[in-house]
Order: sequence, then C-alpha cells, then structure tokens
Amino acid sequence: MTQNQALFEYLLRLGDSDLILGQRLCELVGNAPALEEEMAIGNVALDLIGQARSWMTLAAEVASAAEIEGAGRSADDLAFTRDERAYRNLLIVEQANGNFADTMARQYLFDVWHFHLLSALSGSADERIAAIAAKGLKEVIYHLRRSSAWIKRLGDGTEESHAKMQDAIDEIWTYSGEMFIADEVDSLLADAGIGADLNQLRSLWQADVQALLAEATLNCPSMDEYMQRGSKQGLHTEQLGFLLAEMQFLPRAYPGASW
Amino acid sequence: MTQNQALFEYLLRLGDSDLILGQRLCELVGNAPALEEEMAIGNVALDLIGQARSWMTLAAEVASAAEIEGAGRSADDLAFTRDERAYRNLLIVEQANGNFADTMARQYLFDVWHFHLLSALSGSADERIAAIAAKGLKEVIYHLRRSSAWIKRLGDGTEESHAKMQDAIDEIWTYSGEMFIADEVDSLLADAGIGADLNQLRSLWQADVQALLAEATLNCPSMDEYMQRGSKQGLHTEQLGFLLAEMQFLPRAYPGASW
Amino acid sequence: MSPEERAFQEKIDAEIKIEPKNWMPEGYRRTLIRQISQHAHSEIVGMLPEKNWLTRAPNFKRKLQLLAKIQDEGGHGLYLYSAMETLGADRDEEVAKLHSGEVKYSSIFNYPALSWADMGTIGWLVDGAAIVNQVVLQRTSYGPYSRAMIRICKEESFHQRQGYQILLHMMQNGTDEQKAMVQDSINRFWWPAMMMFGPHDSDSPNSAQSMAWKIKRMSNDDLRQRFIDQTVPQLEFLGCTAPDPDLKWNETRGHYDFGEIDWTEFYDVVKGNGPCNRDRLRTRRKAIEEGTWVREAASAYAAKQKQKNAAA
Amino acid sequence: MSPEERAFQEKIDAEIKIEPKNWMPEGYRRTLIRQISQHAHSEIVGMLPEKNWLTRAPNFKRKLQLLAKIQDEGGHGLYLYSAMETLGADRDEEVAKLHSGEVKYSSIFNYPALSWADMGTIGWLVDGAAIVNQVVLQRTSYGPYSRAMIRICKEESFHQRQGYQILLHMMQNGTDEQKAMVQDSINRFWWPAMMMFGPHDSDSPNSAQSMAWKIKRMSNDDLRQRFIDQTVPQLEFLGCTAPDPDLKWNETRGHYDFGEIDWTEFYDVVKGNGPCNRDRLRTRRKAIEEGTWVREAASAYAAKQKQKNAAA
Repeated sequence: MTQNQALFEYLLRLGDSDLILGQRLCELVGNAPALEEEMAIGNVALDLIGQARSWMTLAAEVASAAEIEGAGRSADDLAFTRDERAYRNLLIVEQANGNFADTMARQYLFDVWHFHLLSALSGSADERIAAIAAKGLKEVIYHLRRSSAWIKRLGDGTEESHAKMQDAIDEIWTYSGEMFIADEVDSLLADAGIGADLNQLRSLWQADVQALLAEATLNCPSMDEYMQRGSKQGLHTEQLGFLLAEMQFLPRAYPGASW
Repeated sequence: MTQNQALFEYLLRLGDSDLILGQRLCELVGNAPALEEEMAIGNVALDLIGQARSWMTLAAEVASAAEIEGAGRSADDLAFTRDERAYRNLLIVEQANGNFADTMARQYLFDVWHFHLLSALSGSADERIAAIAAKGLKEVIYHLRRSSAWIKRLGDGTEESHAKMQDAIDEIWTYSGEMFIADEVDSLLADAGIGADLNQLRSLWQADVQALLAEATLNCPSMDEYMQRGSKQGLHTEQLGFLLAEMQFLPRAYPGASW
Repeated sequence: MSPEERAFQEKIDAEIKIEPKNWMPEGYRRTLIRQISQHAHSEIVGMLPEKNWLTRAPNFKRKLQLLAKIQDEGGHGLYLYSAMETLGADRDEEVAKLHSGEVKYSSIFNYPALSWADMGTIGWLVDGAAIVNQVVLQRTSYGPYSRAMIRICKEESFHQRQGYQILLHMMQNGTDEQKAMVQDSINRFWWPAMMMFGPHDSDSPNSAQSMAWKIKRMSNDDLRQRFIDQTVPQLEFLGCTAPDPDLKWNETRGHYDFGEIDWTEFYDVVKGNGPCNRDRLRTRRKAIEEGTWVREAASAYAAKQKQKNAAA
Repeated sequence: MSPEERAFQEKIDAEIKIEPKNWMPEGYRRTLIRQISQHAHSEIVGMLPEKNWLTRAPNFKRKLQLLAKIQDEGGHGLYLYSAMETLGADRDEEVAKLHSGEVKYSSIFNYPALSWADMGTIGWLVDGAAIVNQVVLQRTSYGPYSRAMIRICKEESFHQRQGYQILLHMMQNGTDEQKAMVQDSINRFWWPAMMMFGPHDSDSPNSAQSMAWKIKRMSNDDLRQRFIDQTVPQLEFLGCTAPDPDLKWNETRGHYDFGEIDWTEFYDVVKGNGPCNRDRLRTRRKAIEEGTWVREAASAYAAKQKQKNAAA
C-alpha cells in the first residue's frame, strides 16, 4: 500500500463518518423535542456535512494527483455513487436515531472521539489535513459541549430519562470500540505523523467518557466488552443500505445529471 | 386520446395500486402482531405483486403493439424505473403502515373497492383484462374476508382496539373518495365495455362499508367529506417518493444490469 | 376615542414605532399576536416540505444550502416568537393553538414537495411572495415586529435567489427530464403562491383596521400585483410558462393581467383539506409529544443543579 | 433401564417412529423440544435477513420468488412449532425463551445481508447446509419431526436451486460489479455456513445420546464434509472461489480437505455477539410486544361472539 492509497482510504473514513452522521441528523428536522434542539441538531448536521465535503474533496484531489483508484471522481461522486460495501463510515454513526437518548448517546460517544481525533489531526504533518481538522475542531468543541450537557441532563434528570439514557448507552456501546481499532492504513499514517494514534485516542476517550457518565449518574460499560467492527472493510450493519438508497436516489435515478 | 392510450393508462393505474400496496405490506414482514398474521400479510402481498406484474405486462404489450408512449418498456421497466410523478397508484395505498389498525383500515377500504372492481372487470370486453381480473378476484375474495374479519375484531374487541380502529378509519377516510372519481380514461373505457363504471362501484362500496362498520360498532364517516385526489395525474403524497427510492434502488444504481 | 387611544393613533400616523412598554389598544395587541404567531408558525411548518428533500438532496452544495435555509427558517420562527412574546403572549400557549388547529399558518405549506425542483420553486415563488409581503412589513407600526422583518427580509432574499438558481441551473444545464421537472413544479406552485396574499381586498374584512393601525401597509391585491409584475420576467428568463392562459402584459395599466384564482381551493386548504394539512400538524404535534420526557428531564436536572448551587 | 425404557430403545433400534402418545424418556422429550424449537425459531428469525432485501428486490420475478421463499420459511416455522407442541411444549412459552435469549436459533442469521447477491448466497449456501442436515433428519426417530422434515426438505431444495440461479445469473449475465458482488457475498457467508453444522464432534458433548436416540443420525463433522463435497463443484461451476486457501481435493480420502474454522468467532456469535444478534431479537420482540393490544382485541371479540352464540 502506498502512502497515497492509505491517505485516500483515511480521508474516506473521515468523510464518510461525518456524512452519515450528518444524514442521520437531517432525518430529525421537524422531529426534535423542542425547536431550539431542532436548530442545534441542524447546526451539528451542517457542520458535519461541511466537514465531510472537505474530507472528500481532499480525497478526490489525492486520488487524482496520485492516479490511484478513485481518480477522476469528485467529492459528490464519492458521496453519492459509492456502494454500501465501499462506504467506510464507523458503524456507530449509521445506527438509527431511536429516541432522543439514543440520538444523544450516539452523538456523545462520537463527539468525544471526534474531538480528540481532530485535536490530534490539527497537528498533522499533512498541512491540508491539519487545516481541515483545525477548522472542524472549533465546531466539534461545540458539538461535544452540547451532547455532554444532554448526557448529564438525561442521566441525572428524571427516573424515566435516567433509565432511557442508560439503555441508550448500553445499546450503542458495542459500536464504540471500533473507533480505536487500527489497521495498516492507520499505522502507516500515524507513523508518518499524518494520522492520529488510535491507542492514545482510546485512553483520552475512556477517561472523558468514564468521568462524564459518572457525573451523569450513569453506569459506564466496560471497554473490554465485545465490540462490533467491520467498517474499515466496508462491512456494515443492515441499516446503511436503506440510508444510502434514500440519500443517493437522485444521482442514481438520473446518472450524469447536474443539479 | 386513443383507446390504446387510455388502456395503457388504465392498466398502469391497476398495476401501480397493486404494486405499491404490496410493497407496503412487504415492509411488515417480521413486524406483525402474530406469526399467522405475518403469513397472511405476506400472502396478500404476494397476490398483489403478482397481479401488478400481470397488469404491467399487459400494459407493456399494449404500449408496444400500439407504439404509444411506453413502447419498448417491459413490466419491470415500468415498475422499477418510472418516477413518482408518472406513478398512478391511488393515494390510499401509499399511506404508511401505521399501527395494525391503520394497516387494516387501509386494506379493508381498498379490498372492498378491489373486489367490486375485479368483479366488474371479470366481464370486461377485453378478454385479457377479464382473464387477469377473474384470476385476481379469487385472491381478493380472501383478502376481503380477512380484512373484514379484522375490522370487526378490532372494532368490537377491546376499548383500546375500538378507539384505534375508529381513529384509523377516520384518518384514512379522506383517501377513499378518489377510488370513484372518473376521468376521461375511465369514461372512455367504461363506455367501451372494457373498464368499470366507477359510479356503480361507489354505491356497492358504500353499502358494504357502511354495513360492515356498523357491525363492527364503528362510526362510518360521510361519503361527502372532503376527499383527497390527484393520483390520476400522478400527484401523490410525500410518502411515495421514499417508498420508490427504496424499491427502485438496485435498477437505478445499476442501470441496464440484469438480475 | 380616549386620550390614550388618540395619542396612540397620533404616533402611528407620525410613523413613530410602538414599543412593548407603550400603551396600545387591546385590538391592536390581539391582532398583532395573531399575525406574528401565524407568521412564526409558518416559518416552523415551512421547514417540513423542505425537510422532505433534505435527505435526498443531490449533492453536497445543494444539501448544505437546503439545510442552511431550513435552519434560517427555524431561526426566523424563534425570532418571531420572541417578538410575539413582547406583547405578553406565551409561546407554548400559541404553539398549542397551532396544534389544535385554532391558529393557522401559511396555506402554501400544505402542498406537497414532490420533486427536487420544488426546492427551487419554493425558494423562488414561495419565499418570493413572502418577501413582497415582508418588505412592506418592515414599515409596520410595531417596533419589534418591524425590526424582525428587516432582519428576516435579508435572509429571505438570499433564499429566493438560491431557489431561482436551482431552477436556472436545471433549465440551462439539465436534461429534458430535469427541465420537465422544473415546469411541472412551477405548474403546481404557481396558483398556491398567488393565493399567499390572501383573499381579494373586498373579501378581507379585517384589513381596513389593520391598515389604519399600519400593521398592514398594502392591500392583498396590490401586493399580489406587485409580486406578479416582478415574477413574470423571471419566469420568462427561465424559459418556463405559467399555468395561467390569461397572464399577459397590460400596456395601459402598466401591469400584468392574470386569471382568477380558484377561491374554492383556497378556502378548502384553509379549512384543513389541503393535501398535507394533517401531515404537517401531525409531525409538529408528534415532535412535541414525544419530547415531553426530555423537557421534563431538563427541568428536573436544572432544579437539582439549582439546589446544589444553593447548598454550596 | 426400566422396562418402558427398554421397549422404547428397542423401537428406536428397530427404526419404528416414536409418536406423540407413546411413552418416552424425559430426556428424549426435552432434547427434542429444544431441538425442534430451535429449528422453528431459526425458520422465523431466518426470514429477517431476506426481508431486508425484499423491499429492494430488483424485478418482479425476484421479488415474488423472495417473498414466496420467506412465506415458506414462516410456514416451516409454524409446522415445526406444531410438531413441538405434540411433545407437550407451549409455543408462546418457547417463543418467550427465544426472546429472553434462553434458547438459540441458527447463528447464521446473525450475519447481515449486505447486498442483493446475499439473497442468492443465503439460498445456495445457507439453505444448502440446512438441507444436508435435514435430509438426514427425515429419518429422525420422532414421527412428527421426521414428517415435518420430509415436507420441509422438498421446499428447501427448491429454495437452494433458486438461490444458486440468482448467483449463476449474475455471474453469467452480469456486469463486473455484479460478479464482484457475488464473490464478496460468498466470501462473507462461506465460513459462517461451515459453522452451521456445529462444533467438532469432539467438542459436542450431547451428540452421543442424541445419536443413540436417533434424534441425530450423523455427526457434525460428517455432515460438514458432505456439504463441502457437494458444494465445491457448484462453486467452481459458478466461477467463484472460496475464502479458504486450504480447500483442495484429497484423492486418498475421496473428499475435499478444508481449513480450520475460526471457533472463537463461532462461540462469539453463539454468545450473542454476532453482528445482528441484537437486531434480530429486538425485531421479533417488538413485533410481539406491539401486537399485544391486537391479540387482546381478538380474544375479547371471540369471547363476545361465543357469548352471543350461546345466548342465541
């Protein structure tokens, strides 16, 4: 694997996770517990889809410059015509919205990871990556502040909200471990000072999550529980296919059309 | 409008309503209140999709023979690559499944219409139509028996089921009137002895529905209430687009591929 | 007329804005609450037809634009609710009236968004019609409402141009299918957009008082004429037509003539019989109902925190 | 051994079927109930991965085929529950054990169906493996189970051929993308299908008693070998490969040699950690929970009717 191939793959992973979580949040427009929340969810979606666009634009540039697989495809092509098996988003972000606690549990566990990831990537040896990460980090600080607040509110709110929040954490937990599983791509880029060290991320993530869940009077499941994996090989849960069928409908139905 | 053009349009309407209701029922596999019900729903779906195939196959034949719009397209092309605005199914069949009472209210009001429609078409001057209708009628007799039974069980079951069933009837009612609105296509074919007389259907439907709802201790809304319409012009509710995005995904994503 | 009332009307006549703490007639307050709440509800409900295509937007640019537009609308809604609250109204109570059907929102949002082209048409025609209304409302007599309108108008103009660009792009760079999609969309939204200005002046009984109070500043029919006059050249530039055989330039009047609106449809939709009335309200009600436990949790948490802080 | 027990075993040895009213050892009954219920649950849960593509089947023919297959599986489930009930077990109780995780179903259904090709592979490999099991079970000692197997086997063979046809069509008439889809699907399902025959005989402690009672009639490893031997030529005819570098014909044994199964994965999935375990159970539980009011209504209605009939 060349460094450019690894880089292309790495950028797709970043972009796909942002895009798919953004798409899930788009589904919630008109469907949040308060208008202010709807606005907040929309803002997070806007940030994530914007970041996805930046990552995929860079991925398209890298592929074309290095003439590797994916060359000649635009960011839109990558987002709107790749198949489920070629998608590289983390399994956690494709999980359905569920109730508000489910939505927030998914968001919080992702946000903590996203925050530490972008912090690390802000110092990437690849300046293009550092620039996108630094810009994204400002947004993600706000995402994390918000989702942390909701974990506390729901965890330490009413009995009902506590039970729902604990269920939500317990259910989504099995999809959290995948964020820290490094493969050849990760190692190659971490060694080159371009990508993030996932082991380091794991410790930071664990400390933050354990502390916040404790503050929220919630039980934190063990990091040693069985964790689902597969997204780095494009092995997704059955939910992603339906999401893509909807998201990609127009470009699929009118191949080559410009919008 | 030539008779063949009218016929093509008429067959699409028949086929589209069957297919879309069949698709809605497919969504319920794994999601019915008892295994036996799941099987029954699956059987109805199987019948409806089979009938849709027959109607669309005939539509494709008619179009090709008469060299009108739609010529050269197969039944599969008609089903899996036509756009929302070209779809001609009744609005009632595209409505979401809702709870079991909603599903059954939609099914029953459609079944009564479908039964009388196919009864009439069994005597069509066009032998191809008469044959498909006669075969379908045998199946629809069973559909109607089953949905009638559920209207009674839920209407005259518990307080909860009665309330849910009444809500379901009240909600779906506005989509029932459209089944009887004749346009040029209907008139032309009814006059030629090929299509059904929708006025006659209306009386038959009204008598059946009023009697059954009374037996089920349910209030029957008025036929004079405001009724939604539009399907004959391809003006659908917002639900159909999502259904089609899912149903048509593969043929759209791989244009020209054979499966 | 009481001295207070006279002073109030004199201010109005002198184009001095009425502010929240000023005395105002009960009717003025009630009329404003109704109008501003309807306006706010319209922003919120108006997010829904666009949401319908948000998850199916065809590329990054359009998806981000559409989401940003929806967010702006939510922001307008919140801003307008605030203006309404300066009149002593309660947001939750007014939203409850929306959900019970007691208070309306703009009927235009009871029409379905059936194709991507509708995202263009809604921006161009629907926001366009809204702007014609709102530009005049920038001079409305109630200060907070007037200021809200100034802010909102800026963003709406941006949305309108964006919507027009969507259509223009499809007409200039699109396939035949895309062009047909645009024309079809215009056919469906043309008349509903015309209806956005309300009934004829002769059928609009409350207008006179609102004009005297300068809540309203132009009549329904005048606003409609202004909208048509500015829209037809844009329509022609697109290369599309309107579904109105009577539409033509009248040299004498210096305005476009146009056909009669189908008022039966207008009143049907107002009464709740539009294609999407029930869906729209159901969606809004469901969001609030399903969020009950969340809002309760937030209150409980806030109370606990307050107690902790007091104890500390 | 009691005289009853001896008589029972003599019947078994003489290949006489045990029927519901015959005396049988408690262990035999319990083992059968567990095995038949697991088999029935597997049919029901096995509908779900296919349902996942039912709404996205690419044409009429495939959609109707797939739905018919799913319906057959439901039928098998019901038929097997009936056979189980002849042993005095209660269907609702056994289903409750499924939902609580106390009783398992075939682990193969805990793998996701990620492409249309999986509809072919599941028919070909998964139903294929099931048939190898079931063909032998046609001679199982319990009459109702044996008869259920005879009936089920016929339909399963049909499904298997249909599944193979799906793959063959894609390989022979498909685009490169479709061919890649087939190979990818085989790569994903190959090992899980091999695991369907259970652990090695040496790790399968209950097998000996089941063999003596002729509930089981062939060992796990023998069944697996039979399946591989019949499957590899079909694989080659497809023009595909297996994700097993050790797979090759062994002239001496007259069988295919194959690589070692990843038993860690096997036990992980059995323990509930497969990709879809939780989804599958959640779906089934949800269906039953949400249907409570419907079943109550049906009972209430039936009671009313009975009362009416009695009064008449």
